[in-house]
Amino acid sequence: MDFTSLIDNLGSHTVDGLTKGAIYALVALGYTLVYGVLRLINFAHSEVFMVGTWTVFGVYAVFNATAASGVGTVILATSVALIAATLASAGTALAVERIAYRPLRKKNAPPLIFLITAIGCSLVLVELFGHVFRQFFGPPFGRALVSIPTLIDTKVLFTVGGVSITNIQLIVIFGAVLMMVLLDLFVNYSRLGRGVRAVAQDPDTAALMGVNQDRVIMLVFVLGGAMAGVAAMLYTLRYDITKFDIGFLIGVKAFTAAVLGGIGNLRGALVGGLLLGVVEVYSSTLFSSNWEDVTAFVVLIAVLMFRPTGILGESLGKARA
Amino acid sequence: MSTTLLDRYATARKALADNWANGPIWVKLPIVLALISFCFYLPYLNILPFAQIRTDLGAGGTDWSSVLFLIVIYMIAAVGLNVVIGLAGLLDLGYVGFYALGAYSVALFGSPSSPVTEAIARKFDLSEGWAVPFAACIPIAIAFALVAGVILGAPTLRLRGDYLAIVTMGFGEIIRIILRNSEFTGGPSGVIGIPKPPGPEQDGRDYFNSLDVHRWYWLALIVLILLMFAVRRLEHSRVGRSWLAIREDEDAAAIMGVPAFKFKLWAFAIGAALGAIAGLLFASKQGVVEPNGFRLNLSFLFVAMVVIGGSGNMVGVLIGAFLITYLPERFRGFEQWRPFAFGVALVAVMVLRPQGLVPNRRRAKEFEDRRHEAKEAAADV
Amino acid sequence: MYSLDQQEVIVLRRSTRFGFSAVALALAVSASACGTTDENGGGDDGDCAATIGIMGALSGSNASIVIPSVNGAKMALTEWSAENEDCDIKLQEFDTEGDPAKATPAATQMATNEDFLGVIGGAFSGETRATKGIFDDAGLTMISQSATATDLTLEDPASVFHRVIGYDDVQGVAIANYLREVLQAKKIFVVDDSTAYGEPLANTVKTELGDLVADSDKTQEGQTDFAAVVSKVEAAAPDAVFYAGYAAEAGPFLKQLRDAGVEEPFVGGDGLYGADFPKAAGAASEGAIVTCPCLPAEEAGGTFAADYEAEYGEAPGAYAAEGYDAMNIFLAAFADGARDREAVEKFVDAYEGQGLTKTYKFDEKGDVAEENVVIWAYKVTDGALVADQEVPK
Amino acid sequence: MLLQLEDVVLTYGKIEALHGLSLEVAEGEVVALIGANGAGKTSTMRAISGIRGLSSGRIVFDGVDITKRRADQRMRKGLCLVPEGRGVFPGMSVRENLDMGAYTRRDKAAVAKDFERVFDLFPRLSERRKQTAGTLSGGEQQMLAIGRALMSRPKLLLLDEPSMGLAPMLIQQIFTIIAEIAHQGTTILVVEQNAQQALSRADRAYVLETGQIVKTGPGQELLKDPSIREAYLGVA
Amino acid sequence: MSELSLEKQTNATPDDEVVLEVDQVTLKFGGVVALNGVDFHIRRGEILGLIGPNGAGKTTCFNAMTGVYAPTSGNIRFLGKQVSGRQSHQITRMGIARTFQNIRLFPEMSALENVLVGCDARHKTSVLGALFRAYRVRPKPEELPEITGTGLTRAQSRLRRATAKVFGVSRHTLEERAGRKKAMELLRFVGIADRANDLARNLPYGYQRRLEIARAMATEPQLLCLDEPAAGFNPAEKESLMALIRRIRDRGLTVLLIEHDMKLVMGVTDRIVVLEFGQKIAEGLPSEVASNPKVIAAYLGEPDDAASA
Repeated sequence: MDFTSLIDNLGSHTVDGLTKGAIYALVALGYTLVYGVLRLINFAHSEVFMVGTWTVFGVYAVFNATAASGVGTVILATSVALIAATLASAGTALAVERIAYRPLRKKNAPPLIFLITAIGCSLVLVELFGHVFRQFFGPPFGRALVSIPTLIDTKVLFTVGGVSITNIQLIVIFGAVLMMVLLDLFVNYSRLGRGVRAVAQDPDTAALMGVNQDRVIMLVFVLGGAMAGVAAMLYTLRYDITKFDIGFLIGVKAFTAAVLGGIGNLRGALVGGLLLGVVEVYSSTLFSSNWEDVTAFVVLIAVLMFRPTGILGESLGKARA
Repeated sequence: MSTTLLDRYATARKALADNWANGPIWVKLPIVLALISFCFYLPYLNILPFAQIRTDLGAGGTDWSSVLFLIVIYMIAAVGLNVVIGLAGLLDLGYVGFYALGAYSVALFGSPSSPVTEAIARKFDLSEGWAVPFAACIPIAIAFALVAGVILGAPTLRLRGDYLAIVTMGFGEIIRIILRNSEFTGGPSGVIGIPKPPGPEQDGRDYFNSLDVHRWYWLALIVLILLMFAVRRLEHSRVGRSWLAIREDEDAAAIMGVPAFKFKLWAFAIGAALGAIAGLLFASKQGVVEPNGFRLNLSFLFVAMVVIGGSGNMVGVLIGAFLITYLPERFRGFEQWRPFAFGVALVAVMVLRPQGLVPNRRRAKEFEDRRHEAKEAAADV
Repeated sequence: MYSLDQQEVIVLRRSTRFGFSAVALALAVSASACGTTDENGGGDDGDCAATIGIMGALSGSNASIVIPSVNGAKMALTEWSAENEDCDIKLQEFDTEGDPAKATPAATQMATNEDFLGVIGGAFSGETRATKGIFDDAGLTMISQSATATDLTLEDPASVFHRVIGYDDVQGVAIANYLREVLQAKKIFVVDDSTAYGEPLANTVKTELGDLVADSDKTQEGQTDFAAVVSKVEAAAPDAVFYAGYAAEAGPFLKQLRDAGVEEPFVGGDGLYGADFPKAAGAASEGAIVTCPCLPAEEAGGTFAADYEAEYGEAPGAYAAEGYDAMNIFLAAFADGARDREAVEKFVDAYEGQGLTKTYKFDEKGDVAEENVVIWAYKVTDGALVADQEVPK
Repeated sequence: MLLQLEDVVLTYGKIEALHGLSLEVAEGEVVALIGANGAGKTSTMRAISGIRGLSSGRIVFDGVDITKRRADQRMRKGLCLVPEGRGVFPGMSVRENLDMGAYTRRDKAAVAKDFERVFDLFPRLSERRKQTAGTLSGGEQQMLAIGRALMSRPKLLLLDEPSMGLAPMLIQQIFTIIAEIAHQGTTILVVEQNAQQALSRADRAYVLETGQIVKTGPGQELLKDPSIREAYLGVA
Repeated sequence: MSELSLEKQTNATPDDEVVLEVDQVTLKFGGVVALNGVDFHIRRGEILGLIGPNGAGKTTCFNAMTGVYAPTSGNIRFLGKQVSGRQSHQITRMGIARTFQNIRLFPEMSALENVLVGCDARHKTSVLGALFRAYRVRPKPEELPEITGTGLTRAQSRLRRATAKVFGVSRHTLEERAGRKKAMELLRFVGIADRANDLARNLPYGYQRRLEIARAMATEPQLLCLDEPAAGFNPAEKESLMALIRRIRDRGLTVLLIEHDMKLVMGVTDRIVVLEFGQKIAEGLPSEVASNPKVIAAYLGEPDDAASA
């Protein structure tokens, strides 16, 4: 137990935690959106994120962008990477829906079946990058960790009350919050977003109002996938790595964050993600990093004991209420 | 009607199941006995073409009896998880935690070199190399699992399905991490010197030794059969009926006088105990345990065994456990392609046959009806 | 609509038919049980034939640490077979995925098949711990290329077990010496990854360093965010950081360390040895030190490194040379006329000779004599591990 | 005929809820469908609106066979159901609920006009347009549900038990509004348990019993039918 | 109809003992008041009708009585014991059973099994008891296995009987056997024994309604609450249901009946309580209630002037 270390650097630990949690939060949105509308846990979402990180890596390789590249290349490469990762993740999410979920939805299968299918999908995606692609394209595909070039060097931007904030931390937190706000605005104020909420609240009545449920479900997967894509971009900026199985742990944590905040609730995902990130960094400081997962799950269980539907309660539809 | 292979399988399976259900006892009993004897004979199976199912034929193949043993261990675990998922309808993603508890119970109490026995021996001034005998480890393991099942279940069983899933998953991880990080469990290296079941000495070796693995397999098989018999008893009593009623409509069941919470807790505890027995046998045969052997994906694997086979149906669950353990061993030649193939197979089986390969009768009907309803509901152009 | 009676009759008739066919099947099965048996495995019993097993994680996320040693062993066999064409020695691979539960069936397979005269492996300590007893019971000699856990030989020795590398304690002492004497560090921060490899290694290093340890921390496998560890390192302001763990975590850790402005020397154990670590850490790995109880290929002399690269298209990875050496010891036994397990065991126990990486002579517990263990420090230079100096033991 | 149901059979699993139901609604009519609980009234509405598919039979709307259309497609054709228990979106504001009614419409100007119309019909909703629908009282929710349906400019408005759980005064009010809507030219099919109200307001009525039509006729006539009076009005 | 009421008067001499007391019960959901100071009681052996328009709070009242909701204020007492605060299954064991308005059977269980779940409420076998079946009892003569009609040969049955006599029978087996017997008897009582082995979901609608009643009766209640048991019935089915309700009362059960069909309510109940908008607006003999102007206004429909309003 290292209380002094935690208290002394509380500010910077909090910022570290928020940075970590911001990525959880973005990934958690995917779980929450799908759960809010379909009431099922899309366990393959973690791999949607993983595909995003590889896409960033691929774009950098195409632009031959490295730490030494000029400002122009860096800006171009990162913006293309952001768009490509968003598209790739959204596309992967959509493909999972079409190939694995839709046939089951048409058969009205119980949730447990979706879970197993999702685990199967995860495995397929993981193995694509971990093995299959390697057979065809060789390295860097495979099981080793892949380092992604650092295009933006970490610099301390400013220091507030002894807490120095780096450019990367700022980009990650700001980017995640921005995406959150955009998604929140979209869901709450656009016509399509209203359709999403309507299906989440009452699918039958939504259909009576002329909402095409299949299209809304596709939209939800695309939105969730896109958020995971952005998360992947921010992740690569912060950690500069990817790996075939990188999604698993983040997926578990993001899902935990979604439940913590109240699965189905967009703002809950943000709250849950940030809280989880901060809790993990605090606990890593107090004990050591090998206890952080225990802390995360204990916090989750404790929260669920007192608030069985998470901090903000569930329901995509009631996001505003 | 297009008679695809799948349809034909479904028809044939149903005909067989119906025949079986209606078969007289004088037919069923010899068949069951013959099947059981066949299972005992399996390690010696050596006549082509039947012997093709052995896993040790090709290059790089592995010992047939050892694979059989592992299959039966996973079958025990799957039968236990089936009580939780298939009978009581609770999604448990942390089942590996109980499996680990069983393994560590026998390791920590039974091994003379474990930190726990050493501490006890020091405290009570016992002789060097003292340890709890194997037989006494069994009740310890079961008790630990029961307690853990209740500790996990009591506060969390009131949660709704998906929340229960994540909480159990967290619980499984918590157990593994505690085992890994703690001094008293031997840390990441685990525990060695786990005791083996006692038995008469043969050819100068212990009865249960590392080379005559078929004896381990027989032992596990006997345990499996006993446990199946026990679970069957529960399933066909008021307990099974209550589980089923809870699964179908918990409120209505409660109003009919079923103490839903109590029975759910029992399901959890029984599942945990079976998982622990599987873990205990595994650890005893293995001789060593380490926390890495109890990762989350083993939990997913257990769930997949139950669901692929057809949750709620004992035979289905056995087949699920068999396929998932056996196929990767049999087709070791594919090496690196195995996980990918497994993923594809998982998706394919679930999409084509969501009720599982050998579904429970009721479940099969339910699926048929659900599909029927879905067809009606989706009045697509 | 049938009447009830009719229905019952039909059911009965059907079930009777079913019954008979089922009984017939059962009879057939039990009859076949008494039938002939067919000897499997076979293998020609010619004078000059044997099989050596090699087991380890050939698939799964840890395969990259194991496959080079398999390749090394294969090379040794190819070279030997070219000179002994009339002999049929096979190298049989067994994939364990690094999982002890999957390793035992493979081990039992080798142990119970008399064709196997030796085993190279296990590659990891966990699977070795789980299978050692099996091989011991069968009297099948093991030579591990990379299992370094101390307890394998010191606490729980098995007569058939040997290894061609120094164990963790030896390495730990050497690392402590390196930190203290070569780097002249006065304050050292020790981090381990809570694995069966990292934790004991870090513990040895900590014990050796004593007061010089400024602070220590633990991470875990799969971790990517090291913010908390980094700030602890910052707070401790050490002269050097030692990391006991694998490349997948060391990469991002080192990167985040450097990002935070910690520029002190970074030292890792043999878990980081191989091409993965510089790749994983990228530019941040420049100048990092990796120790390994393995002789640099160029020091080993001969053409091993070049041959390996020609054969497999990449520089020899971790333990490639150890795999080569282990195989050569078995081949030497065979050349010496050992044709059964007992003879092989006897030969290996008494073996003395110069291998690629060191001079071999096993002590009674199966370890290479401590004076023959060499530990080298490698420095990451331009994204590759370059031998820097031998570490004083 | 605006709407025709021919031999409609609807099943839940293996239970038939409707067996061979036929009815029709002409343009401009107010048709009531009465029957006891469980007689199949709600199932009929679900079949017409497309929430449930049919096992057999045919539904023709505005000259087009819509049997195989999804609910949202039927809605686009001008068929809008106010479901039993109102089915407002509880998490959305009044305004958003009304927006949902106009979900399929792109003509913004006309939609704006319809807002005015709905707020004219239901001044209470106008006062509460920012309030979340879940916090409205039962009567207000019913008004909102009807108003929302009107936002889609339906050719045929289906009302499933609009009086359910409402105080007598409110029931009066709701039926007055329904009469007003009909007066403005919308065709209405209403399912009602309050047979008195329904029959007295309807041009025609069908009596539904165990999934089949057992009687039909002008509302006032059925109101006087002794067997109806006994069974549904409780007056011997 | 007059005939029916005659029979009722002769038959129903309600004890004065109050079985259930609903005392000023108020129930709020958020801001919505579902029940507002509802107050009535049921005496042993009577058939009490609870009527009111849809949404008036009848089912909510049932739910409060069976432990699904806890009242916000007020008390519900059964045989003098507090009901609120207990869990549903405990209330069932106290002796209150109910059916559901929208049938809630266990659809994938057979009719017999559905009733058996109800029987289990009175069974004592625990989980361990079912597992080990070690608690053995000596069966009474009438509890011995039957010789005929068991599907076994006579010799087998005799053997079974003999072993039961000598070694006793586990309590589990005994209970299971008794449960089956009781369940079959109840199925016969409600008139659906011919489909005992069909899955509940495959039963015709009327059978499902009756099965619900049989299942509720299997818990051996003193008070049976029926929630719209005649919904969806045609007149002939309603007639036979009325007869069934009377026979249930004749078995000594007290019945609380929610029903819309006035003919049925008038025909079978001894007393009627009318709810509207969560409040009790009338209580009394059927004839009194039918002529109560408040009731007519709220429920039976306004006089003809409504059309002109």
